[in-house]
Amino acid sequence: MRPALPLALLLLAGTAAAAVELLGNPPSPRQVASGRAVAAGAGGQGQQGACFACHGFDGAGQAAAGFPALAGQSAEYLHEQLERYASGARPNPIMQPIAAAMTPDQRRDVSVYYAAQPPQASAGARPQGDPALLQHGGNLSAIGSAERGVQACQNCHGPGGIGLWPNYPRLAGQPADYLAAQLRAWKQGERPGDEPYNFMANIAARLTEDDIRAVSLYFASVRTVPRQAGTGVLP
Amino acid sequence: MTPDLSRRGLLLSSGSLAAVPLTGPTEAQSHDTMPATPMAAPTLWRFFTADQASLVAAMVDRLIPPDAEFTGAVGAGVPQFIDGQLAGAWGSGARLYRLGPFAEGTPEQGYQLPYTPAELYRTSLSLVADWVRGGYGSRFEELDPRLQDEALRSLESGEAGFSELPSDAFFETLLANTVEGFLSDPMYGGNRDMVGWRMVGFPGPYAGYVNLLDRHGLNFNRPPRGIAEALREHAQHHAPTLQR
Amino acid sequence: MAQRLPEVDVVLVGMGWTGALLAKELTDAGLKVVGLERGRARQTVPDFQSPTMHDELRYAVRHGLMLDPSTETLTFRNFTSQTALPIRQLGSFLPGVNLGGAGVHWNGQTWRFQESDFVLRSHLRQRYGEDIIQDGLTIQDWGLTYAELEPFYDRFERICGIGGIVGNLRGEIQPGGDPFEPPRSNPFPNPPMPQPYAAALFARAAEQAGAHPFPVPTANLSRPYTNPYGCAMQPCNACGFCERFGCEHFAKASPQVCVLPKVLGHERFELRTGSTVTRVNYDRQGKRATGVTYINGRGQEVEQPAAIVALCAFSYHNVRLLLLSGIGTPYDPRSGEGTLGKNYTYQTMSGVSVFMDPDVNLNPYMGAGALGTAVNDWNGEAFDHSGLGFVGGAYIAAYQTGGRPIERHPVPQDTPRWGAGWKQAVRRHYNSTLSLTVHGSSMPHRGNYLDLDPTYRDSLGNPLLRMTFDFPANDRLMSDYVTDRAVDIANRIGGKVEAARRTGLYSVVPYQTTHNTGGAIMGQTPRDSVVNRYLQHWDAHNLFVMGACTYPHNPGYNPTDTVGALALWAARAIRDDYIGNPRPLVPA
Amino acid sequence: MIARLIAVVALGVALAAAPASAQQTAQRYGLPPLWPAPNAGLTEPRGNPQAGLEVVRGIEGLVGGACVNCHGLQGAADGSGAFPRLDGQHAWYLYKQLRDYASGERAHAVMTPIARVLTDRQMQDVAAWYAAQAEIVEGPSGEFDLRVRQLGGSIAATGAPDRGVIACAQCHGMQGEGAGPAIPTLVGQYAPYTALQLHLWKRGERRNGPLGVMAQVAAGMTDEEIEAVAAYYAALAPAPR
Repeated sequence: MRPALPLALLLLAGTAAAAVELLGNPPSPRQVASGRAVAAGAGGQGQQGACFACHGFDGAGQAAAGFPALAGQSAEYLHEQLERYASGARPNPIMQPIAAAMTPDQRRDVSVYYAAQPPQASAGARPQGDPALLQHGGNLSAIGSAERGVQACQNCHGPGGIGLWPNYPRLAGQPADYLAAQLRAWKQGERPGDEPYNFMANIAARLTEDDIRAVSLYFASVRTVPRQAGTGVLP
Repeated sequence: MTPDLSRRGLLLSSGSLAAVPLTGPTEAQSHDTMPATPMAAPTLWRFFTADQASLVAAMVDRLIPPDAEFTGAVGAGVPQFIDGQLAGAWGSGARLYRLGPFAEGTPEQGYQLPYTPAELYRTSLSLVADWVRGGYGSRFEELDPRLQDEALRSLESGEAGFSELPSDAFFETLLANTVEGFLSDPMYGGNRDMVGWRMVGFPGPYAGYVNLLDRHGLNFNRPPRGIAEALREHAQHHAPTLQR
Repeated sequence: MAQRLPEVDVVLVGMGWTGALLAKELTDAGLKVVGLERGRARQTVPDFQSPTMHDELRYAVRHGLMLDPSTETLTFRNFTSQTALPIRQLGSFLPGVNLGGAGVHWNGQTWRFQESDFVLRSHLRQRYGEDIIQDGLTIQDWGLTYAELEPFYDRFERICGIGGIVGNLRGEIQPGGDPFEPPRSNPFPNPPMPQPYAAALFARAAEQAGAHPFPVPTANLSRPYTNPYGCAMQPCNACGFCERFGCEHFAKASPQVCVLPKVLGHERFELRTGSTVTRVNYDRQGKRATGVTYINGRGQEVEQPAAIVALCAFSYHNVRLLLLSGIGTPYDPRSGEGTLGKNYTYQTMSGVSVFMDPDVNLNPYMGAGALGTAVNDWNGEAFDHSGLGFVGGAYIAAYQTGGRPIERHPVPQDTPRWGAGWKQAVRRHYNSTLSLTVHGSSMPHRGNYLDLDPTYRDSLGNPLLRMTFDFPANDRLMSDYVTDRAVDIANRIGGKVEAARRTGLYSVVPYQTTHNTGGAIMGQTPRDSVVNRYLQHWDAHNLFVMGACTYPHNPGYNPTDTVGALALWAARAIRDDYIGNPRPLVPA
Repeated sequence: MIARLIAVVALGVALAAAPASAQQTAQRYGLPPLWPAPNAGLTEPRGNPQAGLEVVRGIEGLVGGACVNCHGLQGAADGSGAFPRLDGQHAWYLYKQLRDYASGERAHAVMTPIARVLTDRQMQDVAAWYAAQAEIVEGPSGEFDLRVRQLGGSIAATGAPDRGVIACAQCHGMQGEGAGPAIPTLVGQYAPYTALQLHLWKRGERRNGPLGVMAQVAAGMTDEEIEAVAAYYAALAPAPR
């Protein structure tokens, strides 16, 4: 959980409190530069592994290998995930040691760096996978399922999984394998309590394996928007 | 009421009463801030006649005028919004109890006129047009903005005594519809480019903030998206033109 | 000629909160139950899904989920000397329609009444003497006590998954909760939601003013939860679209989420939508309801005989149905005789706005229907009324229900109503205005009542209900007093403070609340009430009347918690006592 | 030219199916129309597009299932292919699909309940609205292998007569533009949607076409050909409408 506002700030009630900014809004050039060094593996301080090896400098990820795209996710979201990897709250044998070896500043800066990269365009609508499964996934995303008792994905992630900055990640264009792996992890209790209120664990628990494959295929198939960082916030 | 002809004469002699184009926010022009917001494309009106549309456009652009940063009601598509509302279910009196007898009633008893919104507009617009022509000697659209405002205030107060209906009933409906058109989802034709939402900082219908509730004082400046916007972004394969 | 169907055990008129609860409890008791709903069926999936659900124009402004006045409305006047005219478009209150009723579009603010509320007349006279109750106020005791109802409050709150901090646990005052709430047998089933900035600012100022702030008990869920019926609920994501909207997340307690999953499809339950009940059939000799007559979706008249009839429609619809059915004695304001339609009450609302510095980001759209912090220091009998000249009170709350801008764009009172000045003010104040709600009680008055209108008809040709109502002087004094307290707190928050006081006559135009109460009130004898303490009709012991129409007065709290608790209380009486021994449960 | 048109008519008769262009031709030459009103009782829809827009945005009983949620306001959906593009589709075709969804003739878990909420008038209006739209969709042609599209182009133009596969172009036109009222346009339709429909025809799970033509065509196609044809039409740039 996010730390609550320091009490001191509340005690300022009666005068205008200083505005609280979201991470990377706007991205400072210093943070972006520092974040790029981290992405290159040149972050120093015992950094293990270079982000770009799997996620690319452009943050496009590698669909074939199931490495998620980072470009255009919000810095807040990326930072939160890195913190959870580092603490072990989000278990992952590859990411955990990498994140844990970073300093807090490095985790912050690399998050800002990738958030500032424009997401890659994907054409979508290409024949990949079973079209019936794809349609089922689209239906789950758009209206949910009365039978399963799950609400539509787009309630939080936006239509086509465009993402709801800054807390709800963009799903459109992510590798289907990556999305399915996350849903299975939630369903099997492997990501317990790693997000507020267990929203996703609750939803995933109600999905069948077919549902999981369907929504994953769907989000991977949605055309994504190029030339726009984040889900719409960064100029 | 009778318009103040002497004042009007003064204004005329000051030379500020230029011919006002349909969309011309003369006040804004005179402040040298922002070019007139043109109507985007010729509109095929569904309810209004061209004359009515022109009158409504001129009125609503005084109710919410353009300024240096944010366009006004016309630039936001409010006339198109109202046109669509009047041509649709709301205009025809859906969700309005329409049985008589009709009596005047007290203010506390609410709307008691026998008109549907569409009938209210049809009736009122011709009354307004005639009243303005009778009192000011020209069309509302051609009046100096200050006279337009004066005329609107007469409608608002009910001083523009119409025989068929109280002018304030029409004015209040027009004002409410104008605000609706400026701040409702753009899929209804108003709030074009989400200008109303950007102006106040409302992020729109894609909403979910529980993780942010306890970050007090947060500067949250996500640009808004309308109900149909995100799908359009996917489909058209390009980024929205919105600026922060 | 009405088609006559085979008799069933129970027929429920209306399938909102109380219909759903009775359907669940009575099918569990082995009874065959038919639920009649005049609207259509609807469910969380797919009917309430966003983004289409998040359409302010359609749902909040054009009332997409509310009863359509062109089919039925009511007429209204302030005084008996006026001619009542129809409420042609909804305004002051927004009754629901379709499965789930107003339980779909409520906010989720879930309050218990105080112990004194259930014995208000006795309590006031004992504490302050005979003269405390002003002439004309028809305050009476309810016929049941808080202690009797407490287990049912507790159960309804568990069914809803209410989040909050207990303030009074079995008589022990607890830190962080409401010290003025009546004793609870258990803590809330869930924690409160995280509180927004506006609530924190209010809490600080209220403490400075000597008051006791606490998070409002919320039916917007704060964590995943499975209720005692086995219905699963999910947490609220604070989208800010509760009031006037259905919840897409299974996160706001509603009949759809909390009860109906275990009712619909039950072998002993049948839902009939599109069924508008026009009268309760009544055997005057036998003092017994024989069933109901309704118009089905094809316009045919159908008679449904039943051993037990329960009226579960929205508050005043129940009163109208009793009047149309000729069951009970209509109230006469001149003589004070008769009980049906008597003690119609409402809610006495006012507000205070704090226009803060423009760089204060309150982000009002980060909301939920019951998200906020309140104080009860001046509600009910939490404070001494000696010498004040009124009874009753109000809570003061900083709610953050959502920032939907058509209806919420606060501006100071000296702002022009339109033009450049208005536009600048809307922009300037949208994100930095803190609003306080003063949610006040409504005391019954001899002149405020419900009856049938002599002139106006609904779409089926039946007389509309006529409402005669204005705020009594007692409530205006109360509202002013508590509004002053709210202003005092607001002044400590910092900013330009403006109060919107309860002035002028009651008007049906601006929205106030949908807390219409009374008209078929409960009480201790048939002379002062329509139903007894078990919500059983005095004139027909197999006829039960649910909902807020049974409240003899409306305390300074939202009514839904008590509506639910009373339904469960009545269901228990039917199950455990009435079925085995069908008779008037209270001797007249 | 005339000879070719007559040949087309003959082919249509031979297969107990009639391309709409052929139908128009038949009328022009004074021949009886081949299918004057497919599915008797359905007349040419006279929808009001603007009234259709109101339905698209959501009406009573159609909230979570409002058209805009999946197909978008202008009908181009989200590009995933899970939902078909509706913009520029022939109005009568759209109207008939809604009728068939409602009747269960084309049963669909999501669309059937939605269609059942609509009145006949509203179906016509919605059809008229989407038919009148033309959203700009950059063709995803770069994603499709040229060889796949070549195979698709062959099937589209010549079919596979040995397996009973009529050339798509016979009915859907040389540019895949379809032919009002009954034959849908395929141009720019997202490939997964087209492929899914062909699979459904092939498996006998979709049967609401005229005279069983599509079932017969699809039955003769291999999965590879289905994918190829879908890719071919998806990659075609729409002609100006």
